[in-house]
Amino acid sequence: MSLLPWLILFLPLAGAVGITLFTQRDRDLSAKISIAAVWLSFFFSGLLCLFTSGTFKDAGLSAEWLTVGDLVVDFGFIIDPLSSLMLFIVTGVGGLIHIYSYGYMHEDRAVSRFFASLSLFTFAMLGVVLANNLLMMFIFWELVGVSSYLLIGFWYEKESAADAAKKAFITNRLGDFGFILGIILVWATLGGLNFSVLKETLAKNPGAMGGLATAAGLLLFCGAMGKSAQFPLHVWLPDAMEGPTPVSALIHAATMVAAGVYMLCRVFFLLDVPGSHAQLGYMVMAVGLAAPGAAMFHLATHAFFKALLFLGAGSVIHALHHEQDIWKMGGLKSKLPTTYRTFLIGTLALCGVPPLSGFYSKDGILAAASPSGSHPNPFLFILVVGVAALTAFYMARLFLVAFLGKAKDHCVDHAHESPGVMIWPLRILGTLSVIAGFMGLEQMLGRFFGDEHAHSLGYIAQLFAPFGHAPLAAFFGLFATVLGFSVAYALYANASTDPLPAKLGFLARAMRDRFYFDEIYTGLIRLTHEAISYVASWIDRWLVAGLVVRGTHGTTELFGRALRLVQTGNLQTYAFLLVLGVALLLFIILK
Amino acid sequence: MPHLPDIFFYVFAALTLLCGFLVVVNPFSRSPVTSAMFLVLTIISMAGLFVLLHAFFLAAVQILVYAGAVIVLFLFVIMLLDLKEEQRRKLKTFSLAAGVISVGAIAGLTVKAILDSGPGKGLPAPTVEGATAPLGKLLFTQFLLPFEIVSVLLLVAMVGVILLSKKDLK
Amino acid sequence: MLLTTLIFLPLLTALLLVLIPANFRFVLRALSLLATFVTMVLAVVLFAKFQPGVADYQFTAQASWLPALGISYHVGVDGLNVALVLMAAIVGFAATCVSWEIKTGEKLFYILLLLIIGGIIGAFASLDLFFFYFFNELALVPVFIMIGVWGRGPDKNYATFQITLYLSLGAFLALFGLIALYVQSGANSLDLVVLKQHLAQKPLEAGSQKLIFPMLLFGFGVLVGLVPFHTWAPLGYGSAPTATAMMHAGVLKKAGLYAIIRVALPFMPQGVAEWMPILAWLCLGNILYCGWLAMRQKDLNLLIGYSSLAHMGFVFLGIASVSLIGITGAVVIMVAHGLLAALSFALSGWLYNQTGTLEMAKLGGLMRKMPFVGMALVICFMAGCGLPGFGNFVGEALVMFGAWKSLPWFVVAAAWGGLVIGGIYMLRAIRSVVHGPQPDAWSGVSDAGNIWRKLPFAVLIAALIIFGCFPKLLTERIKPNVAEIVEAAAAKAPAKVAVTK
Amino acid sequence: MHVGLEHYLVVSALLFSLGLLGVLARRNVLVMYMSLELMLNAANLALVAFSRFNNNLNGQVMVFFIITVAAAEVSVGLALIVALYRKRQTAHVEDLTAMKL
Repeated sequence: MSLLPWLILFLPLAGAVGITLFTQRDRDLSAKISIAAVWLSFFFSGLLCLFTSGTFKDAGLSAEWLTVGDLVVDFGFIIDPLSSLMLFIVTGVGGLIHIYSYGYMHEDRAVSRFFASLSLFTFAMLGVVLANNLLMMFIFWELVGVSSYLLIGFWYEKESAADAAKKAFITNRLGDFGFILGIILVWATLGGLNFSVLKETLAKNPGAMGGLATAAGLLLFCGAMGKSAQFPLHVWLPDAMEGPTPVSALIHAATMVAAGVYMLCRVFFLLDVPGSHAQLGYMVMAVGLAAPGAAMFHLATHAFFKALLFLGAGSVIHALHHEQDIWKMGGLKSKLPTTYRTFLIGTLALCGVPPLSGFYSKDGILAAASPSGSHPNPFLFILVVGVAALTAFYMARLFLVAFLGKAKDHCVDHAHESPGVMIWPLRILGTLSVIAGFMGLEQMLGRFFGDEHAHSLGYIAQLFAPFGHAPLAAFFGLFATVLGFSVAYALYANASTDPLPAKLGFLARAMRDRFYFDEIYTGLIRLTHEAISYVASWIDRWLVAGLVVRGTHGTTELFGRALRLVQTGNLQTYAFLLVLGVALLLFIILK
Repeated sequence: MPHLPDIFFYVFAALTLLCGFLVVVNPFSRSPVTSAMFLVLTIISMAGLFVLLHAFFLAAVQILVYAGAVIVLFLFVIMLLDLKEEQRRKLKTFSLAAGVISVGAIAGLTVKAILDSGPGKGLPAPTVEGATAPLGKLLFTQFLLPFEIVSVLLLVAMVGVILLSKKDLK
Repeated sequence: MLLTTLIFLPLLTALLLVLIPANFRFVLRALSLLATFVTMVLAVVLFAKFQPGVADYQFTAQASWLPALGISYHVGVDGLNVALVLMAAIVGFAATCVSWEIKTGEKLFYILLLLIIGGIIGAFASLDLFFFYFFNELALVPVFIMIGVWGRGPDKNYATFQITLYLSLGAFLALFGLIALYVQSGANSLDLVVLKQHLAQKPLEAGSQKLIFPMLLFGFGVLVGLVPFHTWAPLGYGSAPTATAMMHAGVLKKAGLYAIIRVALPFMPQGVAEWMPILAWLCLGNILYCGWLAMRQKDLNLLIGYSSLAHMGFVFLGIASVSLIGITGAVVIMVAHGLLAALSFALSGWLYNQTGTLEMAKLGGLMRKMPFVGMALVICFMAGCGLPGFGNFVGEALVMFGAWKSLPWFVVAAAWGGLVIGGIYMLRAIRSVVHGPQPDAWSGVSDAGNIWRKLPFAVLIAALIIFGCFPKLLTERIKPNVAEIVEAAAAKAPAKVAVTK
Repeated sequence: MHVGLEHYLVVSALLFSLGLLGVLARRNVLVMYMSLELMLNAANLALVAFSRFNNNLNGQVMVFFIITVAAAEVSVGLALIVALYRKRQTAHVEDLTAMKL
C-alpha cells in the first residue's frame, strides 16, 4: 500500500530516464512510454484514493533523505484530500495532454526529447504535490522550473523560444529566492520542515512564529508568485506561449501555475496568523481571504477548462498549419465541429455560465468576499466582478472572431478536423468542465480545511446551492458574464478587423506592449545587475588585475631592471663584489 | 741559536710566498707559461712546509699530483690553446687597485685575527706523524665511505671530461 | 595498504611511462587510462568500505621517514577526505579520458597528469602535514608546466607566470604558517593525530593563534582564489589545456579548503573567532562580486572560471559559519564542485576543440549538431546554478541552513548570488552557446560520438547526480568529523558578525 | 721566536690572499684557474698545520680528499676552458660576458 505513492511518483521519472537513455531514436516508442507512465500513475492514484479514501499515514511513506545536526529532511509523501485531488489533476489532465501531444507533435523531429521533458515535468509536479516537507517541495519546485524551461525552449533554434525559456527560468528563480529564504526562516524559528511537525508545533504554541510570521509568509508567497505568474513576476507567462501549445496548456492550466496556489494552500496553516492576510489578500485573493478550499476548487475546475481551451486552440492551430492570428480565422465552426463544440464549453465554463463548473468555483470565491461571506471585503468583491466581466468579454471576442462569422483568410479553406488522439482529450475535458461544478469537490475540500458547515447535498440541490447561501454573489457573477458577452457581441459580431485599438488609443498600445513590463524589467536589470557587474568588471580589470597585480609585477620588474645594471656579465666583477662582501663580513665578525 | 727547522720554515715560507706572488703578478712576463712554472715552484716549496709539519705522505702526494699531473695538464692546455693575447692587454689600474685594496683588507683582517687570538698557545707538543701507514689506516676504516665516494667522483670527472672534449659538442 | 596503492599507482605508472618511447602513443594513453581507471575503481572500493558514522581515521598506514623532525609517512581517511579522494580519482580518470586532444608531447603530458593525480590523492590522504604539503606541491608544479607548454590563447605566458607566482606565494605563506605551527606547538611533529592530542592538552597561545591562523587562511585561500587574490584563476583556466583545468579547478583547489578545515579550524579556536568575520565578508566577495564578474564575461572559459570562484564563496561561507551544518555543506560542495568544475572544463574543452573559439557571441545553436554535449552542457550549467538533484544543491542548501543562525544577512546575499545571479549568467551562457539559430560556420562540428568520448562526461554527470540524490552517502561520512572540528573550533567563541538587524 | 701554529696560519692567509688577488686581477682564465689552485693550497697548508699542532690526523685526511677533488676539478675545469675556447676563440674573461642579458 505504501508502495503506491512511490510508484506514482517515480513512474514518470523512469519514463523520462528510459527515453533519454535508450529510446531516443524511436520516436513512437518514446511517446508511448511517456504516455503509459503517466496513465499508470493516474491508475495508481485511483487505486490509492480508492483504498485510502483520501487520507493515509504510514511509516513506509517516508524515508530519511538527509540529516545533519538539527536539520532533518525526509523524502516522504503526504496523502490527504488536497494532494489526492492534485494527483488526479496532474496525472489526469497531464495524461490527456500527453495523449493530445502524441497527435500534435507527431511531425516534430525531436518527439523523444519532448516526451522525456514532459515526463520529467509530470514527475516534478507529482513531487511538489506529494512532498511532505518544505525542502522536498522546494526541490521539486525547482525541477518544475527546469522542466518547464526545457519545454518552453523546446524549439531552441527559434530565438524567441530560447529567450522565453530563459526569461521563464530566471523569473521563477526570483520567486525561488524568496521561497528558500522563507523555508530557512520557518526552519530556524519552528525547528522543523515537515508539514505535520510544523502543524503540531504551531498547534501547541500558536505564537511560535512571533514577529517573523509576516516575513515568512511574504517570502513563501514570493515563491508562489514566481510559479503562478502573479504580478509582478507574471512577465514570463505570455512569452511562455513560445513553447508548443500542449506545453502552454500544461503550464498555464493543468499544473505549473497551479503549483503556486497548491503550495500556498499547503502552507496555509503557517500563514494563518493575524496580520499576514492583509498583504496577501490582494494577490492570491482566495487564499488571502482564508478560503483555501475555494481556491483549490477553482484550481481544479480551472485546470479542466483552461486545459480544454488551450488544447482546443492547439487543435485550431494544428488544423491551420501553425497560423495563430485570430484575425485570419473565422468560420471554423463548420470546419472543425468537435473543436468548436468543446471550445464553446470551455469558454462558457471560464466565463462562469451556470451550470458549468466555472460558475461554481468562481462563486465560491465571490461568496467569501461578498458582504454576507466569511471575509467581507467590498473592494475585492467589486474587483472580482469586474474581472469576471472582462474575462467574459475577451473570451466572447475570441470565440466570435475565430469560430463564427466568415472565413477571413484562405488558409481556413484547407482546414480539417484534428485526428482522434487530439479530439478525445478535448471531449473528456469538456465533459469534466461541465460536471466538475456539482460533483462535490467543494465540500470535500471544505472539510479538509476545517469548515464544519460543509456537508454533502444531493446533486440537484448542489446545482442551485450558490443561489441559496449567497444570492448576491451568484447574481453579481451572472450579471458580469452577461455584460461581458453583450459588449463583445456588439463590437465583434460582424467585425473583420479589430475595432478596439482605434477606440482606446494609447491604452490599446500600452496593452499591446503589456503595459511595458518587459521594458521596465529590462531597465531594472540594466540599472542594477548590469551596472554593478560593469563596475565590478571595471574594478577587477583595472584596479585588481591592473593596478594591484600588474602594479606589483611592474614594481618588481623595475627593481629588476635597476639591479640588472650591476650584472655586467663579467666574472671578475662578480668575484670583486663577492670579495667585498666577504671583507665586510669578516670585518663585522673579527673587528 | 735558531732551531734548524725554524730556519727551514722561514726559507720555505719566503719561497712559497715569493713564487706565489710571481704566479699572480709577474712584472716581467704576462705569459701563462711563466705563471705555471712559478706555480710548480710554489707547490714544491709547500711540499717542503708539509715535510716540516711531518706530513710526509701529503708532501709526496702534493708533488706527485700537483707538480706531476695538475701543472702538466695546465701546461698542456696552454700549449694547446696557444695563448698570447694577454700580453698585449694591459692590466687596468682601477681594477688592480680595487683588487689590491679588498684583498689587502681581507689579508690584514685574517692575519690580525690570527695573531690576536694566538691559536697555538697552550697546545701540547706535536707528536703526530703524517706517515703513510697511519693515514692509510684511517682512510680505510673511519673514512671509507668518503673515500669510495671520492673515487666515484673521479670516475664522473673522467667521463665528464671525455664528454666535454668531444669535437661535436653541442 | 589500499590507500597507499591508490597514491602510488599513478605515480609508479608515471615512472613506467618514462621508460616507454615517446612514439608509442597508443601504449602511453592506454596505460594512463588503465592506471587512472584502476585508481578510480579502488577509490570507489575505499569509499564503499569506509565505515560511516565513525570519527576515527580508517585505512591508516604509517612508515617512519625522518624521526629527528617527527615526520613520517602517515596516510588515512576519515569522513572529511574519503569523499575528496574519491572525487579526485573520478576527475583524474575523466581528465585522462579527455586528453586525446593532446597531439604533441603526449608522453610528458601523461607523465605530468599522472603526477598530478597521484600527488593530489596523496595530499588528501596524508595525515602528516609535511607530506600533505609535499604531495600538494607535487601536484601543483606540473600544472605550471602544462599551462606553459600545452596552453592556448594569446595570454598563455602571462597566465602561466601569474598562476605560478600566485600559487607559489600562497603555498609559501601556508608553509610559513605550518612551520610556525610546528615550532609554536612544541609537539615536534606535524602529524595530525599527534598535534591534536598535544594541542588538546596544551593549546597554542592566543597571540600565536591570531598570527598563524591568517597565514594558513590566506595562504591556502590564495590557492583557492579567495577574493581579492582571485585574478589568476579565470585567466589561468582560460589558458590551460582541458585536463589541467579540470584537475586544478576541480581537485587541486580543494586541497587549500581541506587544509583550512582540517588544520586551521580545530587547532586555533581563538584565531577562528578573530578572523572568521573577515572571511564572511570576503566570501561575499566571492559569491556576489565574482558572480557579477561572470555576468560580464564574453568568453565561456572565463565565465566558468568566475562562476567556480563564486561557488568557492559558498564553501567559505560554510566555513565562516563554524557550524556543523554549514561545514558539512562546505565539504559536500567541495566534492560536488570538483565534479562540476571538471565537467564544465571538459565540455568547454570539447567546444574549443570543435570550434576553435569560446567567445560566446560567435557560438550558438550547437545543440542541433551536438545533442549529447549540448545536453551535458545544459545539465552542467543547471547543476552550476544550484538545481536540486545535483550534489551542489545539497551543499549550498546545507551552507545556507547552517549559516542562517550566525550570519543571516550573508545568507540572504548568498542566496541571491547563487539563485538569481547564478541563474542569470548560466542561462545566458546556455542561450548563447547551444540555443538559438546555428551559424553556418559550425555546420562541420561533431558531437561526442562513440562511447569513449562520452565516457568522461557520463562518469562526471553520474557522480554528480548520485551525490545529489543520495546525499546521505556523503553527509553520514562527513558529519562525525565535522562535529569534532566544530567543537574544537567553537571552543572559545563562535563567530559573530556585528550586523544591524 | 719559536715557529708555531700562528706562523703557518699567517703564511696560509697570505698565500690565500695572493690567490684571491690573482682571481680578481688577472684576465686570463687559465691564470685565474691557477690562482684558484693557490687558494686551495693555502687551505691545505692551514689544515695540515692544524692537524700537526692538534695531534689529530683527520686534518690530513681532509687534505688528501681536497687534493683528489682538486684534481678532478682541474680536469673538468680545463676541459670546459678548452670547449669554451673552441667555441669563442678566446680565453679572456672580458670577452666571456654571455651571462649579461
